[in-house]
Amino acid sequence: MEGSGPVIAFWMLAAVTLVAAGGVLVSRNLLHAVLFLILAFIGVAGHFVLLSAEFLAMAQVIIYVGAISVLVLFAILLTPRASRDNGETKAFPFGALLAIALAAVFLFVINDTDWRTVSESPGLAPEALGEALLTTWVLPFEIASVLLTAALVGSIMLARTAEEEAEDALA
Amino acid sequence: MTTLFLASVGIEHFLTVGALLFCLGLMIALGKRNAIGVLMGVELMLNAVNLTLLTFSRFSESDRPIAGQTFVAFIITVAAAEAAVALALAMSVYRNRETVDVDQINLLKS
Amino acid sequence: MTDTIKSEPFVLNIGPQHPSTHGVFRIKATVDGEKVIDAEMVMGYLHRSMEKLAEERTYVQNIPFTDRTDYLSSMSNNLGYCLAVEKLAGIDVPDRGNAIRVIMAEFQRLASHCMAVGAFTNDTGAWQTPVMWCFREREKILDLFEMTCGARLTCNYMRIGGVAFDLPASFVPAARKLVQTLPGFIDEMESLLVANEIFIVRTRGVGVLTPEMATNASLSGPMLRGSGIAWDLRKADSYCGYDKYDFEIPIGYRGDSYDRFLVRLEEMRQSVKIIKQALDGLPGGPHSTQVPLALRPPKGEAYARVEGPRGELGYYVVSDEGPSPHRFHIRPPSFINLSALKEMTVGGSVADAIVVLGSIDIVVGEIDR
Amino acid sequence: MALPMLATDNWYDIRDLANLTNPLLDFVGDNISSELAYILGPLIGFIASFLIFVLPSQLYVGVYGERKLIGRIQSRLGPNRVGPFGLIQPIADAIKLMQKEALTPKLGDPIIMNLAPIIFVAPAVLLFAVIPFGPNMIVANVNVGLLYFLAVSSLPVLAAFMAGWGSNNKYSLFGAMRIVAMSISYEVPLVLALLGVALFTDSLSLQGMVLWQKEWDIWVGFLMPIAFVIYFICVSAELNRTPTDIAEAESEIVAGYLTEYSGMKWGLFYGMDIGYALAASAFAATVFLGGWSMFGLDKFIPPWLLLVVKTHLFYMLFIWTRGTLPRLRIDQLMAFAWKFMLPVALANLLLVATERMLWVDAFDSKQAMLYVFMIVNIAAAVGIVYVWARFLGYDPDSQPTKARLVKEAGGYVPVGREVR
Amino acid sequence: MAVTREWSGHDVAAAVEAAVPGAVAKADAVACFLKPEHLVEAMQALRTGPETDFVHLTNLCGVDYWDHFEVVYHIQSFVRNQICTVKVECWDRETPVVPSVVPVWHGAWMQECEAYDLFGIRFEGHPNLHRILLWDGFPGWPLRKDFLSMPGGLQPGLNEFAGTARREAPPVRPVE
Repeated sequence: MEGSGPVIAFWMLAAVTLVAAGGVLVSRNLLHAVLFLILAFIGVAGHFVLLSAEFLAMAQVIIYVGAISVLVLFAILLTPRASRDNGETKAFPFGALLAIALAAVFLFVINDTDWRTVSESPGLAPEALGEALLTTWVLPFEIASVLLTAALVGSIMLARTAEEEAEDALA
Repeated sequence: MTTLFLASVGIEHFLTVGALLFCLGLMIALGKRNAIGVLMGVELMLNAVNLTLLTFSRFSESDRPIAGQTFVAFIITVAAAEAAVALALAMSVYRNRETVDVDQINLLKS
Repeated sequence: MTDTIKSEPFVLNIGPQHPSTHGVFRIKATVDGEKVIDAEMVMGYLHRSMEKLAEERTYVQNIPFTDRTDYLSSMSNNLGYCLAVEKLAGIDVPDRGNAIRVIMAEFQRLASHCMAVGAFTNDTGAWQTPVMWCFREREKILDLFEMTCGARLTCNYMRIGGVAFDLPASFVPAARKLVQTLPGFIDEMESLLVANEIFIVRTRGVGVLTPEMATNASLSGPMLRGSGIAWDLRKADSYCGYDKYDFEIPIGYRGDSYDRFLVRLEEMRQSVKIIKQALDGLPGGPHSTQVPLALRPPKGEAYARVEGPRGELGYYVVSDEGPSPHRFHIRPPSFINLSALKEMTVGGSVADAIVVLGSIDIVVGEIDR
Repeated sequence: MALPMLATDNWYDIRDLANLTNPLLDFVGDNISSELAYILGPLIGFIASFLIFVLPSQLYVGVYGERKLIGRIQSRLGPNRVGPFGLIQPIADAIKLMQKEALTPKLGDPIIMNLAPIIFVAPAVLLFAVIPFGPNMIVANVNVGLLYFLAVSSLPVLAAFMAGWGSNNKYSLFGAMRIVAMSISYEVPLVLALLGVALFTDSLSLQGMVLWQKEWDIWVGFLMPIAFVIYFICVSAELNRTPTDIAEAESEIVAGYLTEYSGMKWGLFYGMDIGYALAASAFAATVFLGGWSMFGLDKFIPPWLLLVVKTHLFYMLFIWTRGTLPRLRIDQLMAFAWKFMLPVALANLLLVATERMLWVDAFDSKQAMLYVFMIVNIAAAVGIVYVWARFLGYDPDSQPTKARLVKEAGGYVPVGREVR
Repeated sequence: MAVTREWSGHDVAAAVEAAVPGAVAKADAVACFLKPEHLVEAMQALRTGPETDFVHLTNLCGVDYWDHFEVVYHIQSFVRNQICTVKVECWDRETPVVPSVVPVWHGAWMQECEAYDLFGIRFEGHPNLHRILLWDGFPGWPLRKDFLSMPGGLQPGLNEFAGTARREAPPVRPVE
């Protein structure tokens, strides 16, 4: 990927994404963490645009920013103030060590491997994705839709209180 | 890496961002006390994986580059379902245990 | 499994300064999410100790005080107080005085219901349009008041033994012209709101009062009639010669906020009907009997009430043969209509509580006196 | 996609302002290094679109027009003091707002609270990037313009939530909770309605949709009336306009998430509310009302003027509903979205998909068939809505609209025993 | 001409005596005076009796007659279109106590609070008796005739309540 535009964009997006992810890690207020998370999501969506996957970038914004993080915000609102602390467990140092070791391995592999790359974008239009989803990958597509329905019903059942169940049983 | 690292962006750069994002997510997921915080870490990890998949789809030599994008679409779908279920679980746990602290959710411990 | 815990209940102060409390009135609502689980009224921000002040002033000097209790229906307040003192002192009012009193009281009812309907629809969220329309019509009525007694809001027009001045010559034609146009306005309001689907779902079944509840809670006026109880003091205890006029009592079906709204709209029609008859049969003669300025009624007590716009407006006056009342008590309809507020709001949402409060049609000056 | 150009593409042809800006951009591209062009390009586009569309309409047709029109609806005059016909009133308001003190509650979250108006403003401007104002007048001709619009329009919800949270006020929190709950619900039927449009016009780009409507001489709004109405309802819910303005319901929760805001911070929210409404109107004009095309009329009238006029006509609908309708309760709004609009949107999608298949395969893309479909769809819209409303138990004539009348005073009168 | 029938005190007394013997203290042309100990019982009888049927408590207020308080109840019937006046006397000026009629009419709830607020009459059995118009800690009972001549020379007006005089020696403590 040549040219100064994409390069500048990449560095800015990378900085935003990683700083935001770090913000999720360090912020003690759970709500601030969610706002950082949203920023990280938007940064990742920007990367998707750079990788010429506009459709997925938009889907990322709609689903992650518009739905999932809003859902998280809602869950935070419904739990009381006492459990809005975003502190670390006792196991945090071990987790951090593991993650840093993993990062070292990743970086080594990334830099050591000789990737066989193409220089120009394959130029995938949204139509191609749709066609792939409904021809080659139609079985996973259907399974995913079933999964979504099951998750919807399941989460409604999980989040309902006994009181509401009793009301529904009466109705 | 023929050109200067800063002046041109290639597969390595995107992979590096993905890897770092994954590790940050892992750190959050392993280290946070709040169940919702853990969920945020998992979401970040999924995003990192998405980024990596799209990078390969864009840069790798392949006869079917669309496969990477298809995978990402599925992951986004599954992540949405996972987030909904996880948050419903957190709510349910909170209702019954009055806490979402993963250290204190130890029902299986006698 | 422990008991299920819902989200934290917290206290929401609706008022004292709130767009929908119609003055400085406060509801301390304990809410669980959007659901109201407890409601406590806090009032007295506008308390002016009128009952105490009235014990130091003569009977005639007390008339302006009654203007300022329910500042949206001062004519009715004047009328109720004058009736009480007349009952106490045994004074008769000439026919023309009675007819003028009826015309004024009914115009005041129209003006007050204009405000009630407009403010109620504003509480349901119809952003100011019905209010403005109602204001437009109310202004015309207040113009008539200004023409008669020089004041628009605090009229101070009724006197013990009649009214303060005779009607000006231009009043009757102007009133006739207004009465011709008012039914059209009421139709307009109806077409805007009555069949409006959103308005119906917002008010139907909200704040339901059974007839038993309404009776038990001492409610009166449109609140009582909305619950299906046919009780109108103009019919039941026809003061001021109300039995001469042909009108009907509108009553509701189920006692919800929508019924109260319908009752108010229909009462406006009936008021127009009464005014038409009163204007047609306006008798001649004096408008007032001569009453000594320093009135000293005989020892005793009197309780007189009129059907004010908000309900039964009673005045209880005790005389000890002095120049001022020994005890002067107002039975304020909006104060007592609030008795059922808790029953109506608990269990509904915050939005419903606002609608219920709007349907009660409180005037804080009257609650706190 | 090759764009059909206008008769001339001379720079002085004001029917397409792109003719004017393109030579300028070419000049910039030739003489200035490409790094600077990346910065200058968006800047020029931003300023141009702001001057052409956002600023004038926002101030003079958005604020002034709304206040004037709603004044007429409420039988009053509206602004008439500042300048001729009160035309300078919006500027006077802005000056007044800037002079006011911007308060921050002591116990609030100052960072979040002050950040919220800024985050609220950005998407409103970004939304106009994909709206085509003419054959060449489009800031970013993204091939997923529809998705872009949906994605960006989901951002202000977050800003509203931040505003409500940062204020540390119970009314604000109520407003935040309501707007978050509502935006999730109303996104679903909205997307389903727009899916039908994308299906029929075979495009996810807004320019593509306009060109389709121009090619077949039909407006999608008439072809899919259900989608049009659902779009209007959903978008008015997301924009917090009456009858669905529960997030800042004035009579219930004072001003919702705006309760604690003052001065220009509040002014940004207020102004950008109108900005979003205008963006949504421009989107509706583009997708449903033919955009800059007008049955060949766009050869003579500047296309961008057509779009602006259509936008403001659609925006008038928002003002009209705001001036006339009461507000719904939140549970009723939710029930309406899930129980009524979602099934109707699904039925519409099924219908449209079937027609699209028939149109291409059986009728070989005949234009006349589109008009047949239009009539069928309008009939079907009435039918579907009627049947589904009846199924849900809605009976418009069952409600009494007049109080009962009795002649004599007495006790309780059971229903049906009144004397007329 | 429909006019509400106003029962004289003697009629009410007869009706009460028939239902609850010994509940009437005295009766005059206007009102029937009930004994406080039988008040709730007698009111219940007036409310439910087929002849009386006084289902609606219209008005409740206190009156200060210098040496004693009276609580006045105006109760009416919708179906029979009649109204009557019932009173209770209370001779204890220091701690006046009257039984509450909230069990009979819910509408007495706020009116009794108001009478307590302004006269200091305590209503025994009221679920939540509190000062409804004035604030808690307001010195004295303003509608009493001797409110202005209270020990300590208390005069009406804001200065008196907000100043230092009240803090040093509050003239009359509220009952609660």
